[in-house]
Amino acid sequence: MKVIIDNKEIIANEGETVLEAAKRAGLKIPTLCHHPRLSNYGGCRVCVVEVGGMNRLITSCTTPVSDGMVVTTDSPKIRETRKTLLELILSDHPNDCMTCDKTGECALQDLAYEYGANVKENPYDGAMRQYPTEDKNQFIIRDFSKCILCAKCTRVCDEVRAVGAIDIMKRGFYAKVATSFDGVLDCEFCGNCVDVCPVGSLTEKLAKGKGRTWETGKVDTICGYCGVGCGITLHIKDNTVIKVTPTEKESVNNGALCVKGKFAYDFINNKDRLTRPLIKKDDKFVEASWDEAIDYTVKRLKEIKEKYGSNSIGGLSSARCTNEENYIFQKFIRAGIGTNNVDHCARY
Amino acid sequence: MIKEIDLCAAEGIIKKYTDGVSDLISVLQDVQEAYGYIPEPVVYVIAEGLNIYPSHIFGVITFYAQFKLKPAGKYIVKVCTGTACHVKGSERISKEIKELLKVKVGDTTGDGRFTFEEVACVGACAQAPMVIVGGNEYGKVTHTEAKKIVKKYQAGKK
Amino acid sequence: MDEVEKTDLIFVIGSNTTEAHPVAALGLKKAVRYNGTKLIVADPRRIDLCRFADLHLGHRPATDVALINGILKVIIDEDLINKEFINERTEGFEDVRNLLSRFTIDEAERITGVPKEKIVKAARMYAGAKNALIYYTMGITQHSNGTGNVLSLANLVLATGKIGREGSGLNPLRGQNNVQGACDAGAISEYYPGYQKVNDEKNREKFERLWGAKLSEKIGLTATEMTEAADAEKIKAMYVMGENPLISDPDINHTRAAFSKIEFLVVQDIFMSETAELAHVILPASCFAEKDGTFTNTERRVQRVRKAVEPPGEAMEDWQIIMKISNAFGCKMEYEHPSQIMDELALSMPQCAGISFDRLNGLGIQWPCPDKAHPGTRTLHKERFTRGKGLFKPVEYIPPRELPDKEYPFTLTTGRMLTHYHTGTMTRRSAGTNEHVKEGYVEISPEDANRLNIKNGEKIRVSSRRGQIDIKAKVTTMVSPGIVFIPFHFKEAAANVLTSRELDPIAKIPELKSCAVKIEKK
Amino acid sequence: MTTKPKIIIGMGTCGLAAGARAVFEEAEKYIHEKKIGAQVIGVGCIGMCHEEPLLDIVMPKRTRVIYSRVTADMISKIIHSHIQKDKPEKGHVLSQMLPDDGANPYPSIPYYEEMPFNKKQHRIVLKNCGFINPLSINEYIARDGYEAAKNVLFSMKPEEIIDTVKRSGLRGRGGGGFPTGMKWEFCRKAEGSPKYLICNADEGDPGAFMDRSVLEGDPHSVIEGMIIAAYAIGANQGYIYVRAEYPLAVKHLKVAIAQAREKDFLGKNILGSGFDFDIDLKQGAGAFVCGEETALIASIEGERGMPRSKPPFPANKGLWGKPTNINNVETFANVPQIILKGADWYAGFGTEKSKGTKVFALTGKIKRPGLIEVPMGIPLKEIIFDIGGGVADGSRFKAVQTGGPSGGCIPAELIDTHVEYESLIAAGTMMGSGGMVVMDDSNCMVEMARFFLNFSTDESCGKCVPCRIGTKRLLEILERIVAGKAKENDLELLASLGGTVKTASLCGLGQTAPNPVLSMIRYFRDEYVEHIKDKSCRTGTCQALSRYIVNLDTCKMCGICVKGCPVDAIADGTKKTKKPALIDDEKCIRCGICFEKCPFGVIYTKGAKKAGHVKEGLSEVKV
Repeated sequence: MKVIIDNKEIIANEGETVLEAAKRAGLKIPTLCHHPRLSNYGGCRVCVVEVGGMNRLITSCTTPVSDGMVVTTDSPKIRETRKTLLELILSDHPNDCMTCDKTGECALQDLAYEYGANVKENPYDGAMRQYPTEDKNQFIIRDFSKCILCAKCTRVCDEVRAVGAIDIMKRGFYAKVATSFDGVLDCEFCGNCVDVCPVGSLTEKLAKGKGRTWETGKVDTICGYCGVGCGITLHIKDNTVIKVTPTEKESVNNGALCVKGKFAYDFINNKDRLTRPLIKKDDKFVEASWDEAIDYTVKRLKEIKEKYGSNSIGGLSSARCTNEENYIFQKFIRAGIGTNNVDHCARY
Repeated sequence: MIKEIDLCAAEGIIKKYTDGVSDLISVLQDVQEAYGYIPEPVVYVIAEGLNIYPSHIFGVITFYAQFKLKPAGKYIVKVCTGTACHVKGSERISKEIKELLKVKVGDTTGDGRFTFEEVACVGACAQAPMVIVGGNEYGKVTHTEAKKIVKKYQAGKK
Repeated sequence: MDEVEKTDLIFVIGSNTTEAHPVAALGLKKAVRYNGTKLIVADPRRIDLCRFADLHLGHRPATDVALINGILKVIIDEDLINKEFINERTEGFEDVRNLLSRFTIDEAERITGVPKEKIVKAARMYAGAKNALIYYTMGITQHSNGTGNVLSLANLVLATGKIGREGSGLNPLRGQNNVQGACDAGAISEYYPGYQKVNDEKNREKFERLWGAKLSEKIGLTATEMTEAADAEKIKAMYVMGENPLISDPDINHTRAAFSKIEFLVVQDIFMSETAELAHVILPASCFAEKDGTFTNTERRVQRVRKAVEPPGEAMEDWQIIMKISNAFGCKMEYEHPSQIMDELALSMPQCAGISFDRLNGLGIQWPCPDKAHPGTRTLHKERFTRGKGLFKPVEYIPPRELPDKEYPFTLTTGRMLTHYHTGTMTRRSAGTNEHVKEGYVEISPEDANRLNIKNGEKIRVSSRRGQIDIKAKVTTMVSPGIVFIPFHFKEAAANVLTSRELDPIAKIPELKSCAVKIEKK
Repeated sequence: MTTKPKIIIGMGTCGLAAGARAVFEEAEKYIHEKKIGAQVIGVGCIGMCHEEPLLDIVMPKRTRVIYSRVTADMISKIIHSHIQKDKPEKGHVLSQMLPDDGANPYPSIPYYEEMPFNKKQHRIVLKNCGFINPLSINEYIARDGYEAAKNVLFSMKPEEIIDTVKRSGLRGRGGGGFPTGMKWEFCRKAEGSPKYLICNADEGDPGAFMDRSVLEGDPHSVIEGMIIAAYAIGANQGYIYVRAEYPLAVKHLKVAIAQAREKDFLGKNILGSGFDFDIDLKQGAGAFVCGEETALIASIEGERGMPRSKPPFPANKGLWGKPTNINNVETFANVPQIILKGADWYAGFGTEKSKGTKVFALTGKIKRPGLIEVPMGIPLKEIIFDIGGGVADGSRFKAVQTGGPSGGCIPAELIDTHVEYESLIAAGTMMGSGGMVVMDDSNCMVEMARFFLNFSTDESCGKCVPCRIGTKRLLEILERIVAGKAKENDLELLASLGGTVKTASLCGLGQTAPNPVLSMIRYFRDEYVEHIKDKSCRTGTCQALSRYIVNLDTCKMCGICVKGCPVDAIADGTKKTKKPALIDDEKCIRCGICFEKCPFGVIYTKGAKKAGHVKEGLSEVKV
């Protein structure tokens, strides 16, 4: 079917929303509560657009396209409405961007900037929700005063994870994201709620104060835990992994991770990492240079091969190493040592 | 005085229902009827029985004004604050009763006898302003009359 | 894994998917909740997936063959088999039919403890679904009769023709990130890269040419056999890269004794693991974030791993260490980058002939990928099986080697939990996860706990014929009476002190999922 | 039917509130004790709430006589005279009904139908309310009940029903006014099965009780309407979503559904027609927003009652994602009559675009509050002055609020407005579900707007930003205006923010929440300006903007107010001074303590005029 968005004729698909059609056509419509992998919500209203023949503004994220629809995504009325909506949100928001970990990657901050929302003299200033921050769990800091109730976290927890650790409690102005009986978060800690939170309401405890988004390098790689092979992005500052997020690119995990992939990364920086080769002398490990260690190893292996034959030597490779490392490891054992005694722990 | 919550009643209620989550509100209503409120342990029994997240049940309980998480008093004092009652001075009645019982809206008196509630229209607007005490409706009451009615219950005469 | 969206029924057996493969489990849950896909879960424990299941078969540990045979028996008796498929694409069905003619569903009920109505229901559901997927993991393989377990599942799949098209099939979920890749790349004793048998002369010639070296004709020892050989002082030296058998091996007291006998042990690892402590040389290695390369996931998808940070101190990337040793040993290796290793791997392994680093962006490539233009393969066995026709192999139920008795009255089963990974080397050294779940536990049913007067959280002693551990009790309905469960990640209360070394005679996989233990108050 | 005398008592919620239960018990006790062969029957509300409790007596072959404001101690006298002597007790009698079936009227008792309250009414929906025992399906059947259902099941095609309803011009009585026939047609044509039918009995408008009265007084008419609708759209399962705050309605519905099942009007293969339909009762749990149809659906599904975006509309994707039709109680109650008497008959009432009748709950500052049913198009004036008798003596009619917290007010100058969907919208309000709250000159229009916004803010589900935060901010602005702390541009802010909340909110609650304030600003701008600029409330309602004045004539000089005043602004007023209390307005901080403490109610408030005006006196002699 054909729709006209901002004077552009677009071939839209049946069942597609105005937002999706516009996005495919390269048009940008701001959103806060929309997430392509979650059900449509229509709560934040900043994606409002005008549709020919309708008085009211409609939300592009929830409205399906219909044939011949004429849509305007930007007009003074739309901009004014979006600005008012943003000012309403900001009137109940701490606006402490100076110290907020989300600064630089906060959707609210970006939109407030884009629409010139009045933060200093917000005409709508009034009562604010005062809820204590919950940071008693191991992984996630939950600052409810920053929550914009977009319900992405509750939706991801239910729709994607089927865990349902959190839902919205109460209603109206004082509605709040809560666990049952509003206690400390105790869940699988997949961290998906943090990944989808558009503002600084949910942040990674481990990453707090470790670096601003513009200071960090981002490297896409594959998670090193189970066999699913989730795509992850490592956030790097000063040669340190400070945060892990699911990759935004196409991946087998579609933006999901588990507690291990998301949070169990700081073993990388653990002080107990082995940093120098060690040789055992008199039952004690002594630091050695690489040359010493390699020479010693090769010497001993050669001696044993001489003395007992190739098949007295075995190699255990690893399911945690790369294909390339496994390949050359078994190649070394088979072609170098001369035995097929090479295996890994596939069996357990 | 912490009473052990008997979960049998809750289990019995859940057994009557078969549609899962769409029975949740009915189950909660029955539970509240049976226990006078919704005890926390019962929420987990419902979660198990209907296969719903406890957080969702909590969300539902706190969404609807009807549900209570604390035991209610022997008498529930309701002041209607619908429009008709409002224009006839229900605000004053509410204030006076709150002072008399020394409670806030939704609270129960220390002796556990009275719970005070404001309700949005009981639909008896022609009798405005309305007060309901212990299920008995009193229409066209003034604030002094309303206080007298509550005092009567306090004295145990009704 | 997106296949789950195209199936009508999922049968999960021996896989606590939510905890071992959390992200894979998301697809299952989504299919069940939003597509109306049916779910059957067979597991001795009431695992998380049961919340979504239409049917839970809580069979006793190590009775999988009896359960599957029971299901197959019903399918045959009720004539729910796929005759066309059996005729055209398989052979040996009669052998299975004959075997099962002597088996009854009552026997299945008696052995498994699953009511026969449930077995019948499972059979009808599975056979009745247009498309059905089976997922299994170590719960199937880690038994003394693990091969039999897999074969019986294969029989079920073949008899109903539920394989070889999208939305149907038999899928193992790999426990560790690169088990698939390690196997593919030849880190298994009996195969060269690409599952080419080492005792096949043509293969050996090919690899001798490729590597320019004389190769052994003898099939090598598997990991567990190497431990045995070390104990028998036949293995004198070992080079262990990134493994920690002193936690992951069954009966680790025995493993420790065996490893202590090794004359020269080299361990290449990122931490001082329990195994490293026994080593003579330790080589500091790198973790996944510190190197380039590829991992192959459980669906044979080769994906790119990218270096993000430098290894700490003087630690080196594993491939560089191996190269150093190999070159010093006289086996020349001249790679400047892992991509060159991949190019050689592609040469050696026809399944990956078309794969190279420059093609591995985004989702990677699922092998087989025979040439540079090939997009990769999602579903195996579409038109034919690797060996031509699918072969039925009758499997009889064999009880586990060690059954509970008077002295050791409980069946212990082991496995993974969500927060920790394998031997805990990484997750127990990450602040968040280690703080979150600090110690191991033994799951015990409320009935048993009551009987033994054990309180939730109480430290108790679990012992088997091989050793004993002290561990916190977790009283839960997850397990049925008579069964206890311990996750194996915790060295302080290592489950594998208790497990037995009984091996599956074919796959050489140890029986980690079932042994007899006793429980005492401390 | 019966030859026994009948004593009929109005036992609707309002009757009970007025004391009908005691009357009922006393009547039963009395006839039992005196062994009088009479039957005592409780019926629903007849509408004349201002005369409650009502007790009617029907003697065999005589007209039905109505007694008003009956108390228990009057029972013996009334029954003794009327039943035992066949002489209506003149002291309490209100009226008698027009004779039918050759009944013999009593001399010199006015006819009920000719009373001013009833004269301009026409009862279609309420035809049975107050006349039948709602707990008896037989009484319903005796008055043509379930005839329409039988007709459609055996002799009409669904399309014909839809056509009839379309031609009747019936529009949704829940407030929106969408043509009912069209709504049914959408659902009938929607793809998907099963289909569901829902009766919205979540009458949440505070100040309305039309649906309650119908459900309490004539539940079968709603069930019958639903059967017809279900057959028309092709639904086999229906739900009635009723407020839990209406326990009597719930009880009567339960009984009625059970009776209908027993008589084969509900269930499988109804009356052998091959059509299956059953109804389940779902009780609301105290959330106004659940009157919004998508929130209502969410609530039935066991969710938090949070509205969902439309489109898709419930006709296509409703309950559990299936095509669903939702109508309110009054809409359904009209349907059997339309089927029985025809579309043309129904369309004969009302105006071009608003057909039939409408039930209103007439309340507030009115002489004769009650439940009324009038033909569409009737001038507002006739409702308020002819039917309702105008406002109380000594006060002036100021405005009437229709549509509750979603509607607006109509000021005295627009009293000639005709009651129909379009003209009410043109006047800045809406038909609404039928609440009509009359306000007189003692009601402050800023305070009223604050009241409605307070309600809407409380009831906002919190899903969308404009409603969650916007209504809260509107409320805060009004709160500061009534507290005398207004900012200069608050009026503009109210207008602009109100506009955004209306256009950008997700559901009807938010989209209409600013209506009361916007319409009150439109008609009573002066009052707002006075509050903001002059810091004065002309009605004395807003405490902070009022002067506290002691009535010198009635002050008892008890000294309580003097003691209570935290700033010592009250002089004299004690037995010692022997002078009435005197409030120094300069010192007064408007805390209201004296007003509240005065045991004799001699302190009252009056709008503070501009500064300087105050000097005229610290106390007044006369009101």
